[in-house]
Amino acid sequence: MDFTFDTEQHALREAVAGLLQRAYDPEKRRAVTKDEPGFDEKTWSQLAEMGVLGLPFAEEDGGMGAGQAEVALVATEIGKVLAPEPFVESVVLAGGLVAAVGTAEQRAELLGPLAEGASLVVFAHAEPGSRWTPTATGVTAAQGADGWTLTGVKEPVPSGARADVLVVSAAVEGGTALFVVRADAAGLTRTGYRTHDGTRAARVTLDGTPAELLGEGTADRTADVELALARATVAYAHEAVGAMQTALTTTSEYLKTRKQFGVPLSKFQALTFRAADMYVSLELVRSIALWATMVLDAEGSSPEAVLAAADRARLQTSKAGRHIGKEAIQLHGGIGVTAEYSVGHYTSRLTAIDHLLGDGAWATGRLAERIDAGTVEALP
Amino acid sequence: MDFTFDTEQHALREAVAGLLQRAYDPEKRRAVTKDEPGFDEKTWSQLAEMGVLGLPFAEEDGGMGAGQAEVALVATEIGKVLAPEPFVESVVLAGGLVAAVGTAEQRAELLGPLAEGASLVVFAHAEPGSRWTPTATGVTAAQGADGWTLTGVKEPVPSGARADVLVVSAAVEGGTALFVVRADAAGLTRTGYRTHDGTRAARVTLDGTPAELLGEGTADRTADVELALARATVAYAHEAVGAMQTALTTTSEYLKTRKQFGVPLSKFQALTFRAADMYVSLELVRSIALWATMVLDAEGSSPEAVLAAADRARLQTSKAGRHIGKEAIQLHGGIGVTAEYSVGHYTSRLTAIDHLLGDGAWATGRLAERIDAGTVEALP
Amino acid sequence: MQLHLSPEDQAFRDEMRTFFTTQVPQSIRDDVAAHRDVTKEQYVEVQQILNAAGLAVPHWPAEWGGRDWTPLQRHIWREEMQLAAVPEPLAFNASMIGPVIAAFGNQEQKERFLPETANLDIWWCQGFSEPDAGSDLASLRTAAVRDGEDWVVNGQKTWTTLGQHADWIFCLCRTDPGAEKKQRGISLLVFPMDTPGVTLRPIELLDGGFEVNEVFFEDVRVPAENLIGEENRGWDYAKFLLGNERVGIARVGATKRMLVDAKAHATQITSGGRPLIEDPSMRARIAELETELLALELTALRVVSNSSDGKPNPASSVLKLRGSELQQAATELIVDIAGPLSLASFADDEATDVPEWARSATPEFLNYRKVSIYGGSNEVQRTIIAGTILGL
Amino acid sequence: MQLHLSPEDQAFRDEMRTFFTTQVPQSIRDDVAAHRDVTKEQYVEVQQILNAAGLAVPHWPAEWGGRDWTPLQRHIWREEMQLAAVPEPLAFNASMIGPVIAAFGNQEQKERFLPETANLDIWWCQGFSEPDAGSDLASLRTAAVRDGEDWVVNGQKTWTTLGQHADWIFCLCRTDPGAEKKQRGISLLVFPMDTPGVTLRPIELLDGGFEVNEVFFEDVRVPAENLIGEENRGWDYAKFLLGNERVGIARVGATKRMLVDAKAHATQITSGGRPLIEDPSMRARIAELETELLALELTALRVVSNSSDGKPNPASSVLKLRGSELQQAATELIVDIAGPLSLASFADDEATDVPEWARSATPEFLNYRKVSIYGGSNEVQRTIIAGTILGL
Repeated sequence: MDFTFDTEQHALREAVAGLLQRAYDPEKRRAVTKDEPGFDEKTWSQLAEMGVLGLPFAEEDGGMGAGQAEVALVATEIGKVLAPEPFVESVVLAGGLVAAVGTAEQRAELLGPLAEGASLVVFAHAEPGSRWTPTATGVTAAQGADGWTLTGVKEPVPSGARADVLVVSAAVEGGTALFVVRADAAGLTRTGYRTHDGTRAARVTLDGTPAELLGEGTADRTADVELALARATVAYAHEAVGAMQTALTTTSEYLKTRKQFGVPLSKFQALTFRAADMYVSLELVRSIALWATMVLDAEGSSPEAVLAAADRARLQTSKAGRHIGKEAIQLHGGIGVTAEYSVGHYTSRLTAIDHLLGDGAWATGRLAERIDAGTVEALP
Repeated sequence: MDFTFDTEQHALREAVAGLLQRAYDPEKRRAVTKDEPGFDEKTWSQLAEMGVLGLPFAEEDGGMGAGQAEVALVATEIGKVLAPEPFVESVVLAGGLVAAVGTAEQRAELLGPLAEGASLVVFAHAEPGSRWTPTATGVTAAQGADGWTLTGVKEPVPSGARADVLVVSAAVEGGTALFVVRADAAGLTRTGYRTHDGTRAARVTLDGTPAELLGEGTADRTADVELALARATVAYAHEAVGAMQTALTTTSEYLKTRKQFGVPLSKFQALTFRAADMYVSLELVRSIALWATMVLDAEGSSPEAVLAAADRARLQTSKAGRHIGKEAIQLHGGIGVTAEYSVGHYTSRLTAIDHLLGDGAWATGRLAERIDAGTVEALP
Repeated sequence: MQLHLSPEDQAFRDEMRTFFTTQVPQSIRDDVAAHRDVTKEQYVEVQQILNAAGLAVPHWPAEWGGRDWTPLQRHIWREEMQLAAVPEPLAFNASMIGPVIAAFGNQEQKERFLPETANLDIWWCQGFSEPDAGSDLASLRTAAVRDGEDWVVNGQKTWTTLGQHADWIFCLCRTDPGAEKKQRGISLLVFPMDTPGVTLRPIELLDGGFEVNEVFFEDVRVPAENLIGEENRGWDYAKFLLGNERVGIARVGATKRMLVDAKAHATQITSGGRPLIEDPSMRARIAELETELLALELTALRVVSNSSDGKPNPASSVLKLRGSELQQAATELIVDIAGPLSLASFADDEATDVPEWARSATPEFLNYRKVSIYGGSNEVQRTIIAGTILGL
Repeated sequence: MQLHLSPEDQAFRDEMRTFFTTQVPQSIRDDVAAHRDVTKEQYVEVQQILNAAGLAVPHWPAEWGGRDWTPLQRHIWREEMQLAAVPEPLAFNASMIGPVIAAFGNQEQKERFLPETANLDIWWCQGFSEPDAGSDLASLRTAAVRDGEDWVVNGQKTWTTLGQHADWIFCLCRTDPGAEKKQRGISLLVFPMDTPGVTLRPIELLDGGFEVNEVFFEDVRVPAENLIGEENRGWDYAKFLLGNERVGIARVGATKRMLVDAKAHATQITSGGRPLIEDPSMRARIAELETELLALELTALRVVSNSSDGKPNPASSVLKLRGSELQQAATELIVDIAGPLSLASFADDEATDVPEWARSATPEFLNYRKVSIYGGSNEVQRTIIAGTILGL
């Protein structure tokens, strides 16, 4: 049992933190998220140069062969400054799926350029009218003489309009399969828009759109999708922890400097106690996020263990994110709901993270099915 | 829509409050609850003389023909001083069942003496191993040549050892029926004990015990039991409101007088804000309790409306009682967990009320089945 | 004790319900129901319809358009407006400056302002909060200095809601900086927003909208007759006005509508292979919220029936505190129902297949964080409850 | 980062688990598991078994019975004791006065007290809190006045846990009433409970039990050599000691056991015609609690691995705060599972058909309200977090 990072990991964190903190302060972030594509292409390239965009991929696939701990470090730094670059969406989730399911050829073809920052790959999975399912029903795949075509709507797809490659889940005979669709494919229409957290999403309409099957065979990929979502969930947990940390720091600073009734707000015990409770929430979710990362990285972790760890991370992230996000605004007062001040954007992003891949109540429902399994063991 | 009490109701409240406040302060209550039967027979007689024990019964049955509002007033005053007399248990619940189900003869025979304080009637319904069900399974009824006999165990039965008459629910062909069992019946064994809230309960063992069918015929009485439990639930809500009010007053007084760090605790905003939140909880549950009483009393209230109102009262009582009960102790500190000081006993009684007839989570489950019925209307 | 409304009050409720659902344009009510921004023109149109029917300012004195309604009738009136998704009469006019002028203004001011205020011919905005005077309102610094027949105003206000639409502002200014207590040296001035020296800067909020503003005053000359009431008694008027603000701020009707909508939305979403509305934990959450809201509504009715005219009942702090919490809980519920669809937040209608309610869910949730801050933050309400009611 | 225990630590855990489950009498562990009172004789028996095996005071200096374990090993040791329902070494001895004497006592005191303290030959109790000095401990008034070779102690202590069993008391006394800061004039004295002038009054608690006491001192003569450390530095020793108290107070192992028990109980209760354990909301509640407890356990492990020896880590306030909340939540869960059966609370075994766990549920729930009050109330912990960690 060891919660500490090694020297190389520390160095990685320093480098990423330096880059992102130079790239973003609240003003710069507001400017970048106002323009398309909602993130800074230069920062994206710099992350690529640093090896960050290839972190979790095997070296033979063009990656760095690092583990989830490194992913966690990067996600945390992203969260701290609310960097809008789609690291979790693209590298962890879409890239993770390609790495897990793709053929050697596909991995080389898709992950190399992704790692180099040359090709943005995203996972088009959500469908209007459904909520957090690992399967696809609204997009169907058909196999013709010329190969596969996809028809249906995916929405909202994070960075879906900017993406160079879409990994699309679609219903096939016997389950859900995964497909690769290029940005220039026929019958592909994408309409992008801003989301409340400053990032971008899109409706992706497929109409007999040619697609390439990801991996070999059309066996049901639901379990692969579940696992990829679990890994992304844990990465999001770290992004959220980073965001919560800054939200708390910002709030503490505000309490120290803002005066009311002739004294700093930090003289009001009802407020400082609430800040203390925020700290408790933060440390608890940080622990779970770190642990879930270790479960992901540990040899011999079963898929069930990975899914359960992700659900626990999701539950705690949801609870802590809501708690800290709401309190950060409330303890600020009016300025907290303005777009001109930073703290509300943290709440906005925390709300987004909470709803991208499944919220706390949803995770609780899944965990509730497993409670008969005896004691929860922190130390396996 | 009118939340106010009329002159007669005010007079009743004054009289009951006067009697109970003379009878009980924390010291006297501790003394009374230490000895058997756990309440003060003299106070019980005085309540009878005042007409309180016959309040909800028809005049022809020996009662006062009053409504649920009067019951609510009495229950609130009982709660305020934690009077251990089994008013809700006996008058409202057991008496209510007899009034609803009994034949004219049974009503006269049982309710008159109950109203006069001459005969304590209680409802023996709970069974070890089950939780808040309106049906009976652990006690079964058999009809022989000499009439009905009952066999099985009821527990815990509030005031079950002291009771002169037991109304017992028992399984019959086709459902649950109700029976009257006298204290001296053959094959009846009762072992009484103290409960954490200072009152008494008992195990009631029936072994071929002769019993009289309550009411005519052996049709399933589950619906009657449900309604009687609902009425008792609403009365308990008022008892709980009275208890919460005193718990809050006691806590406020303590905050004003207790000094720490050289100043009264009321200078600590983190504490006074929590007292304010207790007040909010109290006023919300008071509103629901009063409203539920009006639903019970209103002409034309359907059984469904009565059950739903009781469930809402139960839910809010559970939430508020837990909130106020816990905070009252915490804001006191160590003295709050001692038996020598009053406030913890309020928490203890609130915990008992919460678990006698169904707690908040249980009520929520029942209400959740009905949410499709559109808007909840406060003003029908 | 009586559960049912009296026949008179039932008839009154039916009358209100009928009026609001038939006389106020459906398109405007649809916009309110869908949480779209209400335009200035829509506000004015509705308030003028209400005013023509005597329904805009019923709580004013009868001679200025008020009705001698019981507190319960006023409650029903407001509740039915909210249930029918009618934009309520502009609070700055109807609940704030109007009653203050009616109570403390001179006859000339009453005649000059009250009819146009009731009819929203004048759109008022509020100049109270300042950058360094939020919950601690009495420490405001905007100064009005007497110069001949004018007051000269310098300073800055903030959080001025819908100030961009406003014709006039009512403004707390410090007129006696040497007063012993800071509350004593404050006066209430009114002046047009186009007076030279007044500038306005809209503040973007988290939901991308603009509803509050900063207002700057640079040597703004205000004629002496624009002082409302007595000099240096502005704090009393502000307290009177903020007490009015709290009444009706429980917004039970609006929250009720949100819960009804939430249930409808939850039938549209598939979760775990079935409609979300069938999920037991979702149902339990809704059942709890409905019960909480019922408790609040009943408490509002109790406060209403106990309120001695004019004086704000300290228990109204419960309504503001809990009302804001439940409004926020309802918006959070809708975000959770929308789930991943909530991410389509700023998509135009033609750019998305995600229903409008799901798109507006999170912006609304974020915007509604304000309701526990404005109108006396929940911390202020707790202070009032602890101090005034519990004596702490 | 590494999820698994090292092979050495795994072996250590197995060793602890085996020892606790085989060498400590089952009957005593059953009593602990059933939340029955542990008798003095049982405490002594277990601590002497542990001490004989070197497992009573592993965190003491090696020369006095300590082991050079890593913080993680100590954590495992405590966790395994709690999981096995072993009564832990008496905190007043093992975590409080023992470490203080080891750190600040003179050689004579160490030799006189430490072996008997480790072996529970001396049962210590704590004389800290006073009726007017609870969270504000430094305002204590019990006075020790020097008279020749003795201190003469007068005053009163309260909340003295298990004082009725105690042989000796360690007692904070004011020795310099004129000290500039109230913290500066306090000294730490130790003396036998049977010293003339010491009287003890048990306080009945809500659960009907007696575990705390008032202790009165009337002209109690304490030899000067019974001063621990330096005169007037008692406050430093108290802080040192209370820091130790907080470590391990998360009580994760004990709460884990309660949750396992709760699940077993919920299979025994029929609710709505099926075992309660099948109720979705009950399952959800348990799943949430298990996750909260896991988060706490992991946080404890993080604190353990970051703690520089000796100094209490301010993050340990998180453990105390959250640990007490979760212990309380677990007791509340068990009451709710018991439902109406919880009313059979004080029935003897032969007088009831209600299982023991259901009977003890509410007394335990009520008794456990103390865990957020003692050992530095949760308000004190929030003050520490806000001040020491957040700098507020």
